[in-house]
Amino acid sequence: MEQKIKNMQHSPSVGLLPIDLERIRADFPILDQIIDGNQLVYLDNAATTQKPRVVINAIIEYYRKYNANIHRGLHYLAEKSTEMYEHTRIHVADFIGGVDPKEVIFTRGTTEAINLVAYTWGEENIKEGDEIVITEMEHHANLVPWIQLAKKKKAILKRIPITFCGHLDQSNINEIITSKTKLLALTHMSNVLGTINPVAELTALAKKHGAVVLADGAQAVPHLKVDVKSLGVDFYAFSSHKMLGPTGVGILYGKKELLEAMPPFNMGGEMIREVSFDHVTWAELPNKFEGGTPNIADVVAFDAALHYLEEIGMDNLRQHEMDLTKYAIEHLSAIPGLEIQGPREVEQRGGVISFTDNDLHPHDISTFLDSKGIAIRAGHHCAQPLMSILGKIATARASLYIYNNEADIDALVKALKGMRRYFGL
Amino acid sequence: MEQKIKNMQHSPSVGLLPIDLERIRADFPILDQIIDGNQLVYLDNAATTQKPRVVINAIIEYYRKYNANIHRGLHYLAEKSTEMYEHTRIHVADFIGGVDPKEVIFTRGTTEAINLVAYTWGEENIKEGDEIVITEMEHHANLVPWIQLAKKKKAILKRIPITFCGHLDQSNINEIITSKTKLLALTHMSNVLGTINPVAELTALAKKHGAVVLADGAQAVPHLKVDVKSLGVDFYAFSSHKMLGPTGVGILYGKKELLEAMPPFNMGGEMIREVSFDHVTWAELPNKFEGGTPNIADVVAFDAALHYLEEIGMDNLRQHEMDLTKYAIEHLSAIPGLEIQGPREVEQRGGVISFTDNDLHPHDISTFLDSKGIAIRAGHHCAQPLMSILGKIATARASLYIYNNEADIDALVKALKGMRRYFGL
Amino acid sequence: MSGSLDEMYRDIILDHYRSPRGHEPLPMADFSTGGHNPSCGDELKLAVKIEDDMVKDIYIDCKGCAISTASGSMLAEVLKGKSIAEAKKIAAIVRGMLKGEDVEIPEDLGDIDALEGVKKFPVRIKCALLAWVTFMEGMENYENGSGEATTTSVE
Amino acid sequence: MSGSLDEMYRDIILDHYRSPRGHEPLPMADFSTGGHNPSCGDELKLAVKIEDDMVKDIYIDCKGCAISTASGSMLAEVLKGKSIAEAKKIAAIVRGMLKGEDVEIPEDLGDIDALEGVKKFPVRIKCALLAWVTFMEGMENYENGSGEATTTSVE
Ligand SMILES: Cc1ncc(COP(=O)(O)O)c(C=O)c1O
Ligand SMILES: Cc1ncc(COP(=O)(O)O)c(C=O)c1O
Repeated sequence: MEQKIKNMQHSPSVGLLPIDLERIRADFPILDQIIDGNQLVYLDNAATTQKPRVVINAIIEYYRKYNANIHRGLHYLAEKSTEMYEHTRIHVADFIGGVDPKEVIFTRGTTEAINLVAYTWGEENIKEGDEIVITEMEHHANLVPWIQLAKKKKAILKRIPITFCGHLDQSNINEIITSKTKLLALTHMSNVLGTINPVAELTALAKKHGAVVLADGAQAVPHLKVDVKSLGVDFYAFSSHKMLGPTGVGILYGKKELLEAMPPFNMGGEMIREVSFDHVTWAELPNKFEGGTPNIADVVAFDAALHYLEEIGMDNLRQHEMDLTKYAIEHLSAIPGLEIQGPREVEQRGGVISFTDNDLHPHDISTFLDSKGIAIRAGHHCAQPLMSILGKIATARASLYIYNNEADIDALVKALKGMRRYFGL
Repeated sequence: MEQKIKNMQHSPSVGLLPIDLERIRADFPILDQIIDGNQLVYLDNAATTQKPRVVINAIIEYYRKYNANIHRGLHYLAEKSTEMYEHTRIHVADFIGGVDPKEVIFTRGTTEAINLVAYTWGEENIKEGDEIVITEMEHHANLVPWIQLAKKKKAILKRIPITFCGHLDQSNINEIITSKTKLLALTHMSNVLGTINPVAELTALAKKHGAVVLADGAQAVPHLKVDVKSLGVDFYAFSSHKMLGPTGVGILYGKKELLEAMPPFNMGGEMIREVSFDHVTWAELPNKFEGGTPNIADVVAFDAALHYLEEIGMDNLRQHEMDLTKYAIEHLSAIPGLEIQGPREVEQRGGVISFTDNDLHPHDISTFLDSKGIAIRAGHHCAQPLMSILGKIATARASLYIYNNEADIDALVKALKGMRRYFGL
Repeated sequence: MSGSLDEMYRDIILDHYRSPRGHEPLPMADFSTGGHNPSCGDELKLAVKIEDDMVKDIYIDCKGCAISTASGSMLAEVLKGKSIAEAKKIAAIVRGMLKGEDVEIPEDLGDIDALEGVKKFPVRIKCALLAWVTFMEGMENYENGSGEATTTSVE
Repeated sequence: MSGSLDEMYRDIILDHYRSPRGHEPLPMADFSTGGHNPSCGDELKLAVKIEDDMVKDIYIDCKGCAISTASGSMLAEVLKGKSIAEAKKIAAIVRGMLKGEDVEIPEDLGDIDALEGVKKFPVRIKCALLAWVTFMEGMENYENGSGEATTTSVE
């Protein structure tokens, strides 16, 4: 640990940043873990991120001082917890560019947020012959709901292909996005290639044809400053657990007019206005989409994660990740037999670095790295169709976040060099 | 606090129990709260319960030592967190009577669990003219999904009425549950009346007619020893947050044959087997119903809640609540102007005590009690149709759990006596 | 709780609650309407007699909590005898005040500023609002010539 | 990780991985079948030549990790020359062993007990299983007279 921090201080690329990486690392208790004699090197951030002490403490504090069910209570704890829960909503609305808090719906995660749209807006608006446009780099969460909806409604699923460099291939875009397009569903940042997609541009095109646009921001909001209004999208989904917050919390942003016109999703308490045995009317936004007791404690604690990110500054975070991604790509590229997926230019990508070895299966890579305390992910990353397009059965993926440093990359690179020797290659 | 514990020790009804109430209370940090100069008296347990230190600590420990995304990871943290997550599933399966862990699906709560069944089993199996039987005492969570499904499918919603004493009125049961019944959806314990319904008996009748049975166990599992197999139900739903566990976790138990035949619900990562752009196959149980990153930390911590309840013993817990409910009903009944809903016999009810004042609105009661540090709930308790049947616009509701003692009841009774004076009645 | 009990249940409020004004039936009303607060179950009936562009008389009956009952009673007391224009202005002011807008309560409105204590109890604000928004909506319908009784809801 | 690296990647495993047996094409196979592990992407082709109720020859090609490749290679080595009955018995034993059942590996199975190290890595067990369950299913189809090639999946 000591050693690593020293390395950091000597590193010009990161040392120039207005962030104090040593202090940041100290905020994450798990990073001190020794696993089988190795210091943990956590490079599986695209799967989920670690939590700073302030987030963990917010959960503790909530349960120790404020826990109650929200919205209907007329007692102190219920008032406090409602206020805290709604405070996070306001904070989220602000964090994604200053939308109306009524447009912020809490879900379990990105997956539920997208399914909510499919089950409500999709169910009512997609008709036979309509076209749904997705991209070839979608995560299953932004793919399977649309495949199934298209099948059910006899709609047509069209896709924007990718180039060899891992960008969206827009050469035939005007044949793909047309007046038949009812929905464009695309990821803001790929969880396999790291590619940052031109969401604003494609949204403008889709809007010209009157389509609705949903962007999957699971990998974008944690790493980029996102302003959903300037993107112009109708729906935007992301997950707390990928941005320092607790598991079990996701966000669906939706434009008010659309949300108001949609039928509700999970039905039960809090989302109704009046119920008789033969007629039900719905509550106003956002309650209409939050039936049942929500994940109150974790929504409350997510506020602390947003604060933490704001304190660092999303621009500083992005700069740090660009520097580190550049460093990583440079050093990984120098390893014989290793192939890196996705764009090379760090301006066009995030810190998700998928790679393969000519001879070794990603699972063996991952198991080997694990024996050195290095956590990466290996597999199809919930993007099976993309794997076949890349011609890979799987990839290994190292993914960065704000607390990673050059020492982490050095450890990865060193281990990968030793790996081929271990397997006798 | 001191004072209260002393009272407890002098109380014969509770003093005889094999539980150490003083120790139990000390396990719940929030109970020490002083609110506006008053010691917190928490009697809103039917809304949500407080959390013992072991549950809070389990969350902390998870985030400090094990946090990772589950199922696909090949590194130490991912293996550990998967193991812990799946361990809770095995524990839940055991807790509800020893079912196959594959039959245990994690959801956000009871509401989502019931909606899952409505969106999947209901969508595929309810046809025009079919009958869905519910009871007049259902929570909106076990009512609105069926009202809407019946409307959509042109099915018929029939209801089992309640008697004046708050029991299900079975006098015409053979006209209500018939060969046309496709689904019987009923609550195991009412969250307004406290009534414990004869689920096994009604399930047997419904099964004779080939119907599927779903029981809402949100208020039952926390307070009674429940064995879903001996109840004979097909589906059973409950929430972690009402039984000492974290918010954001619910359970759907479902019989394997049914779950296997059902289409999936939230679609995305982890719930698929193979995905191509035009075809998707589903993962095996239980993954098929857990698309996306689940609420990992809180599922892991729910295990600690189950352990805690097991250590107390569900029979001891039930005995304590019966004693305390008896004590409460006795003392509340003696207050002039107060009317108590639901059965009188504690063997037939749980510790949910709804009451009204002839002259005061439940909201004024609740606000007044709050000024004395006493947390109860007032309103329709997400059971609007039941309110109209009771002829009430709302009720006040005090609800008990394992950490409540006679001092809590004494404080409630004393405050209620002062209340009428305050309002000049 | 956020405010002290006596801040909300001021003596004036309790007085209106115990002996609500405007309880005399108004058989020849020019319009009658209803209000409803689904989350509380509160229900309110309102009838208004208009003469020479004046609110000649008001009947109000609230099946609700102390706050909504008192608020309705105050409405009956204050608006009776006012011109339609004045009555509408006052209702708008009270609604604004309860919603936390920056409005000033004219001195001559008597008891109404007692409702300000409710603002400290966010969950109860809709109770205080019910009568006022029901009146405003009823009046609007009346002026638009729609004679139908509607139900106004607050949430 | 739950076990040490060398426990899984024993020398025998690495040897089978680097030079897998059963790689010679088998044009006159009596049945051929495929295996698939969707969560890993691993894919396996298997062809078997039967003569006089004996597993005369085996072709196996695995596009997968070291474990699934080595496991398939071991299968080819061990089952070649065995009677159908024996081969089926051995495959069932290996499957049972990997699934944590209480089975004993006969001594004469040579390298196969090297697969036991995989049990300490729960996520990798299905890699080791793939070849064996694919063989079992293929054989069953062959014996039932269904000549069609199927795909066996492990999850
Ligand atoms: C009987 C009953 N059913 C269902 C629910 C809904 O549970 P949840 O809000 O945890 O989804 C509740 C609790 O509010 C309940 O009391
Ligand atoms: C691009 C992308 N979309 C969607 C998801 C799904 O998010 P969650 O599992 O939090 O629902 C993920 C993460 O796994 C992702 O990377």
